[in-house]
Order: sequence, then structure tokens, then C-alpha cells
Amino acid sequence: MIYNIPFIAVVAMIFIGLFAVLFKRNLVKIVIGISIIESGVNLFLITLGYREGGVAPIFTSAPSEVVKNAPGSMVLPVPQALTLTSIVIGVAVLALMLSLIMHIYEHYGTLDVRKIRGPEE
Amino acid sequence: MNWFELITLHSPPLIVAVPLLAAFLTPLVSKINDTVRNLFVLIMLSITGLLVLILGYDVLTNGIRVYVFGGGAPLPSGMNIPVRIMFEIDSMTIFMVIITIILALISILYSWSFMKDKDGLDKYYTIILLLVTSIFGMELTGDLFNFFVFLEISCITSCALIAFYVNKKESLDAAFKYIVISSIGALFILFAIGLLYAQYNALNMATIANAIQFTFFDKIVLVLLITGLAMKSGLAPMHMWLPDAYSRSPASVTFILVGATLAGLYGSLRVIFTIYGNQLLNTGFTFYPGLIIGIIVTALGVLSIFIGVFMALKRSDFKKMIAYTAVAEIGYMFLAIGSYLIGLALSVPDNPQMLIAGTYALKGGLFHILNDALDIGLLFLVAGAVYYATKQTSLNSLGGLARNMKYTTIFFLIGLLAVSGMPPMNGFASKLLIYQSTYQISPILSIIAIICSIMLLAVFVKVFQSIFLGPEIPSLKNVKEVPKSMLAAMALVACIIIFIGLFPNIIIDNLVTPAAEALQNTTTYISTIVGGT
Amino acid sequence: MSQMSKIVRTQSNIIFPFIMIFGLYVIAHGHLTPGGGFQGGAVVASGCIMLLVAYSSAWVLEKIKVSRLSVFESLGALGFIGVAFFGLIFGGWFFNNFLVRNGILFNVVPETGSTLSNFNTAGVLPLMNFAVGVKVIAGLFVIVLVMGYASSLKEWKQ
Amino acid sequence: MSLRTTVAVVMFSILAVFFVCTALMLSFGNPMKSEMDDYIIMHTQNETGTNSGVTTIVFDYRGFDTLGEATILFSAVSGVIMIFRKVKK
Amino acid sequence: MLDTFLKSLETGSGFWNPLVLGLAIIIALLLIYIIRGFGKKDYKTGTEQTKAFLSGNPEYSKDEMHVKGKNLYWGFTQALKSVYNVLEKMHNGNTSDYVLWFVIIIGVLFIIIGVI
Repeated sequence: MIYNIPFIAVVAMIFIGLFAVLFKRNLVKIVIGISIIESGVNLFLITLGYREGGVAPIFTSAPSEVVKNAPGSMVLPVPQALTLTSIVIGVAVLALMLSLIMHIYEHYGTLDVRKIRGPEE
Repeated sequence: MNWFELITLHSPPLIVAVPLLAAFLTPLVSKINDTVRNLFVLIMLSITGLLVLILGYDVLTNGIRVYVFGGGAPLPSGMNIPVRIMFEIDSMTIFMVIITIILALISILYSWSFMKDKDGLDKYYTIILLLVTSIFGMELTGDLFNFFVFLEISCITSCALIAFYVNKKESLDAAFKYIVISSIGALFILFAIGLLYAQYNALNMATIANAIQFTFFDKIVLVLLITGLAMKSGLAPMHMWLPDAYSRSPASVTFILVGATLAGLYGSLRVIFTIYGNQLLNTGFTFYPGLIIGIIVTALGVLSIFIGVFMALKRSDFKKMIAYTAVAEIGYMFLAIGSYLIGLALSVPDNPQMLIAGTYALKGGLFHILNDALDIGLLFLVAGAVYYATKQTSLNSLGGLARNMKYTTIFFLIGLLAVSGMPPMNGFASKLLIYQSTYQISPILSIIAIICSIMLLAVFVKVFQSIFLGPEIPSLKNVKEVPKSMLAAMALVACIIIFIGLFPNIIIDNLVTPAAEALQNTTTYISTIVGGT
Repeated sequence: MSQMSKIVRTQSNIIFPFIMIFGLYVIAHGHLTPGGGFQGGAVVASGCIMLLVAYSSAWVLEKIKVSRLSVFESLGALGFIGVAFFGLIFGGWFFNNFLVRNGILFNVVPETGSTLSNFNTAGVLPLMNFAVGVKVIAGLFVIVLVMGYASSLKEWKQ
Repeated sequence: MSLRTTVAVVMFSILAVFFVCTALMLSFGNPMKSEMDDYIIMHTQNETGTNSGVTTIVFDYRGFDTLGEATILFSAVSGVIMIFRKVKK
Repeated sequence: MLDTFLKSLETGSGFWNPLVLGLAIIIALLLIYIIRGFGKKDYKTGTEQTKAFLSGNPEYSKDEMHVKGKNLYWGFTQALKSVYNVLEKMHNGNTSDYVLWFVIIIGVLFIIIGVI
């Protein structure tokens, strides 16, 4: 049970992020919330691939006993690749959101989420 | 192996790679000349269209195609889990890809003069191409994580395109809402994919579908995937981003955004029918999870129809009315899909009539995807034309445009009749299928659908009256008809609409029925990759 | 954003080459050690961004244009998809690793086991690493450059 | 508490129950299945000639994902440049 | 032959053929034309006959006569005011509320599907 603490941390991060998105009024804080959710999901992916006592799946100057019992002694590589992709996606989304926020501040003069709304005709 | 077979063999990756290559080349090409750039984009998309035709002919005659990136057999030797990314193309995919290429070509043709005197056009064309690429990728792929990557590309590019009018604060606002909501949805989808990976150690759709057990994890994954993708496709009550995003982006962009939402719908179809097909479509259980999903989807579909129509009736902005109508149309599709699931579950002891009715509902729903894209798209193009000519879209300040814009009026009339399901148009054919089959499943559903369709007609009669009819308003006396490329784009859509309306059986027999059969037949999809199961 | 003090500028001048070399090392050895095009590109881009912070974005914009960086990014992406297309032409499949056994470069296959193998392995992977590296350097730098310049400009919205 | 807060708290607790159940049912340190990853670890050297398992996946086995990832960065850069363009009135 | 021609789109419990409907429309147009022929022949344009009156009063200027978009269906929206109040509250333009709807749907579906 106590050994599941990485997964509990994942859930905690997702909920902290959701809390920020739902209850914070500043747009920048909402973006920070999304970023925290994203870190939680990335942590989830990387946690899935951990194998007890495993080392990184890289053969360059790996110890010989690791190479001998090869797949069992290395962590799973696929989640790491997925996390890499996911991180880059997060950077792109973050850049776009922040530049939109700069424009929104220029036009509306505020970052309060309740006031950022167009007219409803 | 001659060149035609070679192209047929490699057409699945080329359909994605050619627009992508064009998108990477556009910043370089646009240094030469504006006309060269536009021609380049049009030619590249035409090449993609040719590839789509070749692939479509091949798949419709020879069955499911699999393309493995990097080469080799789908399964490595001694394994029953594919390692490489692969595309899996069946008739349903072909149906969606054809819709997408039609939308993309017409949008490029339309934006030729619609966007002529705007700034930042090289980036605009680049991002349009990337959006088209992402829609193709979402539809062609057979790998869940790859699907997620393309979903994110479509999210980012749509956001950038919605914010194209950067000096209007409404469009910035709509773009920000869109990216916040869709990135949260995409993150939940990624979480779900991670859970599936944890259980089955696979990311391939067919492999997961083969192994799925409907455990506790699978239920959570089902909820997260369906909710996230339904949000992408604008199902009520998660549709709120859609009217803002549709009504505040340029008309040529909205035309492709319709395709992007339909790709979300396609994703949820894949989840329900393929990944969970062994569980939801299998009537051998004592308790049918398919029935529950069917009831939920139907209820949300009816709710979308209701909300879309009612909100559209009160609005006074042209584009916003069409956007809410789009929500209602999405509701019709989900209603049809849910009716199929309910009919399948009810048919079990000895009631095969229900299954037949459900199958017709599914056909109607799939046919409605095509019709909805064309009808809503045509209305948005007309709204863009009105905006181009008068620089406003509010119903309160427009009137009497039929005097100066004759062709646009005719196209709007065609779109009006089609979207509200009046007989000679294509909307009627698909809605008739939905009405008749849902009536056998539950008469109330069909009655609600018909009444809301009548109210859609009322919505657009209001638009027609206050924009095109009535006395001439002095400030709009000098309005001119829009340029020829916009007229050509609208005429093209109108011709397709009338053609489908007059000969619905051609489309139904050649495209819709194979697509519906491919969706229903989960086993073939799985066994193409996994082998005899 | 005006220029920072002379101490900061001098320090960043000194550190900048080391960051560059480290980032390029990570890009070049992506197929042997942890890292690759994305990671190394991010390191190099953050080195460039350090200069941007120290010397203000207006100073950087005098040295290099946004459009030029954009072209670099396009070239990186083109290189990446071009390698994939070469796989289609020479190897028979899209994304085929056509260099790994029978190419002229990077054609060595390392022995299974703990080998400190040489640079000349892994087929097309080093090429892809390099293309992605160029792309990420230009992309991240351009994002920060544009945003920094826009925030430093008072009347940028016109 | 307003209606919105009440609804949000109720939904938060429902979500929390299900997510925490998920987290407790997974086991950290021993994956349920690892066939695909074992195959990749064992064949990364003789199939792709690479020593790094992660780079093999990123650029060879799942190279198409990386193309999509590069595309995402490209589209974000294009989007940022387009948003910050100079607009003539 | 006629049978296959008629059943161009089967709907499970019937069929639909747009060409037959086109034929019907043409017949209806013919009928309208014939009926129009029975009308009065002494109608002349440009005289008092073509002038419009509102309950005997002369009409207003064309600008004031145009029924604006917001005036249409006033009765309908007024009658369903309670429904519209709820709907307008749903679309309040707040990003957090939009995300909350997403979370609500996830929660409800968790309860429905997860408990089964």
C-alpha cells in the first residue's frame, strides 16, 4: 500500500490541477493548473514503466550482470518515449496559451476569468 | 510491380505525409509570391485527393488495409503484440477521409479571395495544412497514442486558427476557452491510454480490442475516452466552446473545424465499436453494458438537439445561430448511434426487428455525418460571404441583401432546405432514416427529432427573412456580389448537396453501407492484425 | 526588457560556449547515451535564451531575424520528414531504417552485451536526431524571442 | 456555499474515489505485462543498431509519433508567430 | 423495373425517391400556374391598387417597416422564459464552468458505468 505512493502522487497532482482550473480566477493560475495536471499525467506514464531494481534501458557501458539478465533488469522504455512526446506537446500548448493570455490582457485589461467573455448575441 | 500498385501500397502514409510536407514547405514557398503559394497549396491538396481516391477504391474493393511504418510484418516473429505504429484502414475510415478532403479542398478554394487582403497568410496556409494533416492522421491511424498526438495537433492548430483575427477580443477569448477545455480533455484521454497500456502492454487498437476484459480499469478508461472525445465533437452539455469557436473564426476556417469535430465523433465511434466492440456489441452477456452506453449516448444526443435548437432560436447573430445548429446536428448523429446500441441490446431474445431498425439508424447516422458537414459548411460559407460583403453578421443590422447578392441567396436557400431536412435535399434522406428507425425503438425519440427539425426550419426562416428579404437598408445599398472563387466554392458544395439529395442510393450503397458494416464487424478489424482469433 | 548589468552579461558570455558544447554533445550522442534531438535542442535553446535575457530581445533581433529562424525550423522539419521519405525510396517503407546494415554511414550494428560502441551505428537515427535538434533549437528560441519582444514593446498591439 | 461549489465538491469526491481506487489497484514496480518492452530491449541492438532503448523507440519503432511531435512544435511556433503578427487596421 | 426505380432509398419500413417528389413538385407548379390564370385581368401596376396600407393608414418608411431579427419569435421566447433562463445561465462564458460541465459528465458516467 505504502509502495503505491507514486500513483497516489499522480492522483493528487491531477486533483490539485483541476482545483486550480475550477476555482482560481486568474487566467495565469488556470494555465498553471493545466500544467500541473499535465505533469501528473506524465508522472503517471513514467511510473507505469518502472520495474523493481531496473536501470535505464541503455546498453552503452552497462554493467555486465544487467546485460546478462537483459529484459528483466531494465525499466520499460516505451513509457519514457511516450512521456518525451507528451512533454513536448505540453510545451507547445503552454506557449500558445501564454501568448493568448498576453493578447487577452492587452484587449480586456484584466485577467479575471469571469470578465473574459465576448458579448452573447 | 508497376507504379500504380506501388502508389496504392504506399498511399496511407502519403495521405498524411504529402500535406505535412506541403506545410513544411509553405514558409519557404511563400517567400516567392502569393499566387505561387496559393497554387502550391491547392496542388498539394489535389495530389492528396488523388491519393485518397486511389486508396478508397482499393479498400472498398479489397477490404481492410494495414500499413506498418518502418516495414515488416504487422507482428514481429514470435509475438502477438505489434511493436511498430501502423495504419489500419477500413471502409469507415475511407468514408471520413473522403469527407475531410472535400472540406479541405473547398476551404482552400474559398479562402483564395476571402482571405486575400489579410496579413499573416503564409502562416495561415501552413496551419490550415497542418490541421488537415491532423484530421487525416486521426482518421487513418490504428494506434491509440498516435491518435492522441494527432488530436493534440488538431487542438493546437484549431486554436491558432480561431485566434486569427487577433485584433478582435472575442476571437481571442474563444480561442483561449477552446484550448483550455480541449487540452484538459486530451490530458484525460492520455491518462486513459496510459491505463490501457498498463494493463495490456499494447497501444495498438486491434490488439487492445482483442484483449479487453471490461475490468474496473476498462470501465474508467471507457468513461474517460468517451467523455473526452464527445467533448471534442461538441456533445451537450460539453458543447459550450463550440458556438464561440465556430462563430468567431474566419468562415474558411470554420469549414474545416467542422471536419475536426467530426473527427472527434469518429474517434468516439472507434472507441465504442472497435476497442470496446467485443464487450458492447456482444449480446451474449446476461447484462448488456451496450444498452447502458446506448441509453447514455441517446440521452445526451437528445439533449444536444434540444439545447442547440432552442439556443439557436433566440440568438440574433448569424454565425452563432449556425454554430448552435451544428450542436443540434451532432446530437442527431449521437441519437442514431445510441439507437443502434439500444436496438442491438433489445433484439436479443427473439426480436430481430429491433436489430434491423438499429442498423438503419446507424446507416442514417453515418450518412448524416456527410450531410451535416456539407450543410453546415455551406451555411458557414454563406455567412462568410455576407460578412465579406457587409462586414457584419448581426441580424438586426442586415436586410434586403437578396437584391444585390442573388447567387448567395440561392445558395443560402439550398443550405436552409438541406439543414432543416426538407425533402429534395440530402438532409432529408438521412433524417428520414433516423426518424423511421428511432420510431421503432422509441416513438418519443423520433417525435422529438422531428419537432426539433421543424424548429431548425423556423430558425433559418428567421435568418432568411431578416438578412435576405425585406426592404433595402440604406447603409447596404452599395453591397456587391462576392468574388468568383467564393461563389465557385459555394456552388460546388451546393451541387454536391443537390446530387446527394437526388440520388441518395448511390452514396448509401457505395460508401455508407460498407462503413456501417465495417463498424459492426469488429472481428475482422481485430483479426487483420492479430491473426485468427 | 532592457539589458541587464555588466556582471550578468559577462557571466553569460563565459557560460554560453559550454552550454552550446554540452547541448551539441547530447544531440550528437543521442543514439548512445540518454538524450537526443529534443533534449539537446532544449539545452542549446535555453543557452540562447540566456543570452536573450541578458542582452534584451531587441539586441538579439538586431542580430538575427524571426523569419530567418522560422526558415531554419522549416528546414529542420523538412530534414526529418525527408529522412522518412528516403526510407520510402531506398528502404521500401515509410520511416524505414535503410542505413542500418547496408548504408555508407552509421551502418555498424553493435554487439549484444555491454559494449562501449562507437559513433558509427544506428542507421538514420543520428540524422533524425540532428534534424530534430535544429528544429527544436530554432522553435523554442523563436517562441521565447517573439514573446519577449512583444512584452518589451509598449505599443506592439498598434 | 453556492450551488456551483456544492456540485464541484460532490463531483470532486466522486472522481477522487474512482481515481484513488485506480491508484491503489495498480502495483508500483512490477508491470502487469511487458512483452512489447522486452522485445524492444532485446532487439534494439540487432534490429536498429542503437544502444539506447528509448532513442530506438522515439526515432525508429514509433518514429511516426515523433514526426507528429515535431509537427506540434512547428504548429505552435507558427501559431505564436501568427498571433504576434503586426495587424494593419 | 419500376419497383427497383421506386425503391431508391429503403428505410426499413418504406422507401423514398426524390425523383417522384420532383415530379410532384412540377405537377404542383403546373396547378399553381393554371389557378393563377383564373385571377383578375384588370390589375395594373403603378396605380392605387399596388399601394400597401396598414389598417387603412399609409405605410411607414421602408427602414421602419423591416422586421428585425430580434423581433421574430418574440412570443415563443417569452412563453418559454423559464427554460431560456436556465439555458442562458449554462452559457455564461466562464471557462471554469465549461470545465466543470466536463467534470460533471465524467462523474455521472463514473457512477453509472463504474458501479455496474
